[in-house]
Amino acid sequence: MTLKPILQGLTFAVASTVLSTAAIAEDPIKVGVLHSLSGTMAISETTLKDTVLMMVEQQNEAGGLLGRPLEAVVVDPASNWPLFAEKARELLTQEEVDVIFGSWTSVSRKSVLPVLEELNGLMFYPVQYEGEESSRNVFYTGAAPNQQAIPAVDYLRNELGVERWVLAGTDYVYPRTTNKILEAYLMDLGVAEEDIMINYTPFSHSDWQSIVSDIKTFGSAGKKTAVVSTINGDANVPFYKELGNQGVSSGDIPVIAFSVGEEELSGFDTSPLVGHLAAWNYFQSVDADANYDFIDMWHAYIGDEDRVTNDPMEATYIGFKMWVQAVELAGTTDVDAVEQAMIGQTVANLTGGTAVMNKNHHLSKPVLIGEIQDDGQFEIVWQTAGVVPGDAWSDFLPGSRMLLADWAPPLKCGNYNTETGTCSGTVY
Amino acid sequence: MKQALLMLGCWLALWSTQTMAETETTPSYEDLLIELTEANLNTTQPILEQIEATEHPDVLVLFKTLLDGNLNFRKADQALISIIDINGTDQYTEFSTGTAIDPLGRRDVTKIRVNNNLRNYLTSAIGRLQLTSPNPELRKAAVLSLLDNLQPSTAAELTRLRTEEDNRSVLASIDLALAMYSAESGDSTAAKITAIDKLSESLEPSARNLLFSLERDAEDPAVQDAATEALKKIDGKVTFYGYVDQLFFGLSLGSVLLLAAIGLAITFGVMGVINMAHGEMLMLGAYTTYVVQLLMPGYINYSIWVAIPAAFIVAGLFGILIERCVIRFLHGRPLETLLATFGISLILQQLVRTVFSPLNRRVAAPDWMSGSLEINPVLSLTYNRLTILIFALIVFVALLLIMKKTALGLYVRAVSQNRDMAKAMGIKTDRVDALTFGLGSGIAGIGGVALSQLTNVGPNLGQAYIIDSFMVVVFGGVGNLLGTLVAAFTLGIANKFLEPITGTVLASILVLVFIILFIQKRPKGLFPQRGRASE
Amino acid sequence: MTLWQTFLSRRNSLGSPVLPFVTILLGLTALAAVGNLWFPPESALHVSTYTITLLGKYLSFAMLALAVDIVWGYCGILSLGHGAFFALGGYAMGMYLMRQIGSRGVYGDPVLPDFMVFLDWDVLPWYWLGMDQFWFAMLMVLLVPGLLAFVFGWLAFHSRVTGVYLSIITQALTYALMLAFFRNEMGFGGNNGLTDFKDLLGFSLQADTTRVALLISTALILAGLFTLTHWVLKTRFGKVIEAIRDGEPRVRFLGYRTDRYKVALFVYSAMIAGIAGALYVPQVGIINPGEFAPLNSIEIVVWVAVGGRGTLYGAVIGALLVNYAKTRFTALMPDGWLFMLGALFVLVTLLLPKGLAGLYGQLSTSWKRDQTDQHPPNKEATS
Amino acid sequence: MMAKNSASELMRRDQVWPFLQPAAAGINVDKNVILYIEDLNLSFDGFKALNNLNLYINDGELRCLIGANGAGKTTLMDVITGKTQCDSGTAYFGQTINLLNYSEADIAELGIGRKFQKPTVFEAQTVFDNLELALKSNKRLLPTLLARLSPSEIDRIDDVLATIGLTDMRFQQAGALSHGQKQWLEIGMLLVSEPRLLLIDEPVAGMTAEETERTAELLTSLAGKHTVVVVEHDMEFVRSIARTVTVLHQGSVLAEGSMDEIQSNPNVIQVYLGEEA
Repeated sequence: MTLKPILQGLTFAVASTVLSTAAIAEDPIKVGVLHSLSGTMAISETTLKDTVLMMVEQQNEAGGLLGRPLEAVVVDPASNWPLFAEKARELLTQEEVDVIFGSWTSVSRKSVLPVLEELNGLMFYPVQYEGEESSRNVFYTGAAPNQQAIPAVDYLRNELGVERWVLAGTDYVYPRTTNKILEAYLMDLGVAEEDIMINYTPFSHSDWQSIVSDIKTFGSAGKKTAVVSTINGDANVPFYKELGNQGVSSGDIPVIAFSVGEEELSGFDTSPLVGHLAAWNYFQSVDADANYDFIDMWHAYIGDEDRVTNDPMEATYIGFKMWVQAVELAGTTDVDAVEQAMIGQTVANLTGGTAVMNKNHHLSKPVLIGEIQDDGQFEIVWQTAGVVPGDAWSDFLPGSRMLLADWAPPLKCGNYNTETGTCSGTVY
Repeated sequence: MKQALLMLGCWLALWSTQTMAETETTPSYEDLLIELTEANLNTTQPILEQIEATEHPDVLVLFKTLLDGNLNFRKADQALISIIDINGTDQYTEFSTGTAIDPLGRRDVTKIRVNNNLRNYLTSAIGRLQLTSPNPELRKAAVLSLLDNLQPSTAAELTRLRTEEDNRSVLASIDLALAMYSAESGDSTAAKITAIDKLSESLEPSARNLLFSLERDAEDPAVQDAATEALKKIDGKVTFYGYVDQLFFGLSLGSVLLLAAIGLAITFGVMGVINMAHGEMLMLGAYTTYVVQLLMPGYINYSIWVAIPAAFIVAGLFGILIERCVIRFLHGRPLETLLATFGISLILQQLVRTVFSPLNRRVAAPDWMSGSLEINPVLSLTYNRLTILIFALIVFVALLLIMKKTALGLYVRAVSQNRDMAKAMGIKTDRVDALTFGLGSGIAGIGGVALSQLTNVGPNLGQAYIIDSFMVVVFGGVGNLLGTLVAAFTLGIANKFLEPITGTVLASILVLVFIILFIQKRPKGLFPQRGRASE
Repeated sequence: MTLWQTFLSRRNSLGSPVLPFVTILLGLTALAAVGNLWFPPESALHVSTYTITLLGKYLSFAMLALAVDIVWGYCGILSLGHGAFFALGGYAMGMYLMRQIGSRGVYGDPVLPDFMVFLDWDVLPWYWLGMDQFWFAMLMVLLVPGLLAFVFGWLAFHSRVTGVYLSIITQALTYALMLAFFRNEMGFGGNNGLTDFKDLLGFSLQADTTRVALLISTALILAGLFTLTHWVLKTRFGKVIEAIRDGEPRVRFLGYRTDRYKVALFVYSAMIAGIAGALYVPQVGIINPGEFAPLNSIEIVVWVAVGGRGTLYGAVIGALLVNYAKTRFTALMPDGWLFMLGALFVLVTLLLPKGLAGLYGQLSTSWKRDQTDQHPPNKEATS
Repeated sequence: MMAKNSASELMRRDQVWPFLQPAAAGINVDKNVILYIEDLNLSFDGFKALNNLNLYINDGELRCLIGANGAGKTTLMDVITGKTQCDSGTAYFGQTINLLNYSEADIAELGIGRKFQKPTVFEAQTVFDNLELALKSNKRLLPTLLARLSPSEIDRIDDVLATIGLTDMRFQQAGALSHGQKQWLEIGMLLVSEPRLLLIDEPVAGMTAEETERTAELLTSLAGKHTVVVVEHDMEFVRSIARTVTVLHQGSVLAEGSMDEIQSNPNVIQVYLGEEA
């Protein structure tokens, strides 16, 4: 690695600014990009901004859409949640974009949601999340808990014989929900309460000594123990570093993470972590031609051979492709038409299969389990036989067991209560 | 002695593959290699076991290559290829012949994958194959790996080995294994109880687990009682070591706080500049570490020694630049420095984001900083934390010496106490200001080097520590270096002792509330500057 | 004498800035309202709803800046924790709005907000009781920040914590609150905070009329608070406050219990911040613990500094200007706006120590001097 | 401020609880002594600023305190006005009021006014405002908020303005005044607050000879109705106003008497005047 990518970064930053503001001829279709470029989430979201810009560029090279060029409009919500709502409104009313690709954290999505529903916008949300939501105006191309957490636990139980569980997460809604679902799931499977340890830490937690030591103690009770980690973002690096230093090897206590991908791993030396796991719908190491093409395209676009790809990028890719197909099918960018056209769209995913958009606005995707390698990549050690349809409302939570999302006619409801037969909650 | 262990190893290996060898004709080593390329993760282990049984001379190398994840095969002809990364370039070697070949495309080779189960198997197989090694550590590890699966035959073997072993540490682990065996399946109650007594001396988790199961399941109540007794004894020790552990964690957190805050103790404490860009000085130090590593690939173990002075210089120069360009115009307006330095911190963050990208950068740890110093099975101190603790103290002492013993230190103290007087005495206050700020920033840069070993090296690194740094300096007493030291360790230890009781978040909140209340009681911190002049 | 009579008697001394300020503020707000509601979107005079919500947000921030300026500009108390009072006011309003959702939530529970259903809570925590009443929630908007400011201020000012020590512990205060509100167990929605509001006093928050009404209310309240604050600072109380800024020990030797004055002012300022928060929440649609972040509080101080502390209108102008710049920059140059913002802060501190208001002051005095130089009245007598 | 009183003190039946006593219940000067300073001790980091200091000031007296730098003059004033807590000793204002139990504001309200060594006026406010702030009035929160100047108060301020010669500058910012004028303004602030006891620290530093003379006149005229304690280095000035002079040295009283007595006191000559003589 040299200084070249850094220089390219500089020029790119300038170029993208110009690109986003310069008007392209003949009434372009506008694509809003709502990802934080500064603040705490910039670390994750900038890559997705670049991915969308790359897809837009590629689509324009292929002749645009409906005979019109695409134009990306980039704004910076700066990791500030109320700003997400404001910027979404700006994109929809001032810039009049036809679609938005954006958000990473749940709270940013929740913040944008009322604006989307009020202004009837369309957003693609590319990150794995806690579920318990299905909005008419949002397509969720990341994993729902049943596409990540549940298969991961099954893998640990069946393949590694894990009997004792540490559910460690950052204290916010995604880990809370996932852990609730997992707890219910494990209890159903007959795991005793004392064999489950739940631990929450604040955002950006950096001192993991005590917790890792607790995990070690918990794991030395004679039963095979695993950690299911929903630790978020930048707390992971110190967590993994501490694991490595305290000698928690994957052989003793494997850690399976739902928020750690290639990009997070590229921030540190993974050699002490070889064998720890992650569950995603995509890994860069997938051996498939579509994947290799995508990686080549990405490297060519970003100008840096060392940049990795990850699951939310694949989700963005799938979402973008589907949106293009849906617009072509509908013959318009009108949100209502596109929304209906989206349902049932299929796109070849990067893992060699096909992604399908379901009636609940969630995708059917395969689930992959990978082990961390010393080069910061994942080795795929297990994957589901077919695709798993994303479940908007978890079957393991008492409050949402009876809820169903179905945006196709005749139901057209995001949370249909199958017991009372009503479409409860928000109806705008 | 070594031969004996080797025999044990081979015997174990044979024992595990016995069932297969009986029924089938043994395939050749080469056939097995082909089979290996066709296997999936679930069918790999039996093949590996067969390979181990062939006792082919290449098995050890094969297993090591496989364990390191470097074993691939060419899709065209299923020939095994090892791909080894040497200083950033992949070197392709045909495994069977050992000859180097031209690099192949990503799509032409497939990696032979291993998972945790296979990795466990490979590690133990390599251990068995390596039992000839004179390394007593390996012998000890072999014995310890037997603890969870003690058979009468194993016990007999171990008893025999015991007579030949001369290493005390290995001997102790054999004794432990034997004690565990007789505690579980001894001839008499008395023998069992004697063995349990022996176990009560051990902190090994396996021994403790055995005692748990004895306490619960043993038929003889006397044995149960003995197990309870022994557990009590062990628990007492475990609790004690738990406290030692917590103390160490606290000291370690304290040392991190100290490193983060000590630069601020100069710029804020001595100069009175509310330096919101202090966190970014830490960040610059961390990024300097990263760049130094980039510039000297392959010398990770030494780069850190280059990084420390480099970080000091880089952050120090930035500090001097900031002082010369901005802060010197704001003398006597401490609160305005807050605004200006806040602006600077935004600029520096975005600068790093533009130049290095917003992604975290990978800073490798030198080998000598990874791993831990194992004092006993329940207490081990990680080397990186130990190093940082010692490092923090060295930096502190060095800074103290600079402030107390050098001319610069004297000038700094003179200027901070009475600027006009110092000026009148011919001290170049301008230069002293710049140097002081540079010193504080440079020290922060050194702190950043240490932080790069613990946490994310990214644009937000500084923000994560700025608040803590201010708390430490204010709690200790502005302008007092010793106060900063005491405050950092007090807060670190308090945090770590609260954490198990209240949880992480509440512990932080309680510490903050404590600081707020403490400042009410002593409005000038732990070590206030006293006298009429300070009013 | 009643307060009102005093107020009236002081009307003459209200001085110049109030009337122009209130006129311009209310005039512009009225224009925006008319532009939004009466002119169709095609019209050149149309003001978009986006602009309306943006203006509403700016004005809430302006009110917050006013609150900080009152304590910092007039009394020298540099609070780096005013975001806490703002957020507490916001949470009180947010709780009211949450309770208004009723059974329209995702899970359809008539009483419990969604996040509680989801955390398996059975009953509403006691501190949520009564928040479904508008008057009670509004009382809390004032009382909660006020009470916190009172307790904190009483402790801090009574023990004479001043200067940077005070600034840092206010920062600790807001930081501790942030950590606390991030905790899901606290019952304030954790990281997600409170969102998905439906209506306020029965009016849908999605309706343009409601938004305009909120903007107008914000403008009116800001104008009112501006006038009230201006009056307060003109009374002898205000003179004592300014005297405390310039020499607190001296004021004590004059027989004033300065700690009580500071506590009173701090509480007043915290309440204004609380009101600002309460107005902010329905206009942006979300309140979450991020508002407690210490950096936010520092930013407020920066607005005041940019506008010019010690002048009420300066604080307001600073808040409007910096936030407008942020909005423009984040859209125009998403990758580089922090450079601009950072540079702005540095330059303002270096070149305009008294902020923009100070610049105006300098210009106008130099202009006046030019005028007087031409007609020197009694030059001999004064020298 | 009651921290020193233990619980048993609170239970004593022979006295009213201190916090129930009206603060300014009037100063008992039956013995014609307004200020009793007894056995006062105070040390900063080992340096004894006050060392068993005993001092009595009569009601209506004009007393000058002199002493070398570090003799404890300003520290004594700090203790009397509540700025500094002493280590041991008592300071009674009249017969009944132990000043050590009160805060600065309480002490000011009791009727002790102070002028500082360095003139400290409120520079951002006008001369008039400075005087208004100092006015003897109810200084609680709400009354201050609603306060309006009564005609008699305005007259009072005007009188004082005339006395200190700043009538023309009443609406000028205090920061724009000359050093001497600031001294005067501060004296004026003392006057409008109508204290029983005035503690004046170096009133003529930085004044012209003419101004000094006027100050001397003013202070002499104040004595009688008020009690005045002046700390001054300017021996000429002290000689011109003093009836009784107290010499402080290393935190305790070295000598006391008329100027002539002091000047002939061998101890004083040795440690203080000796240097000049």
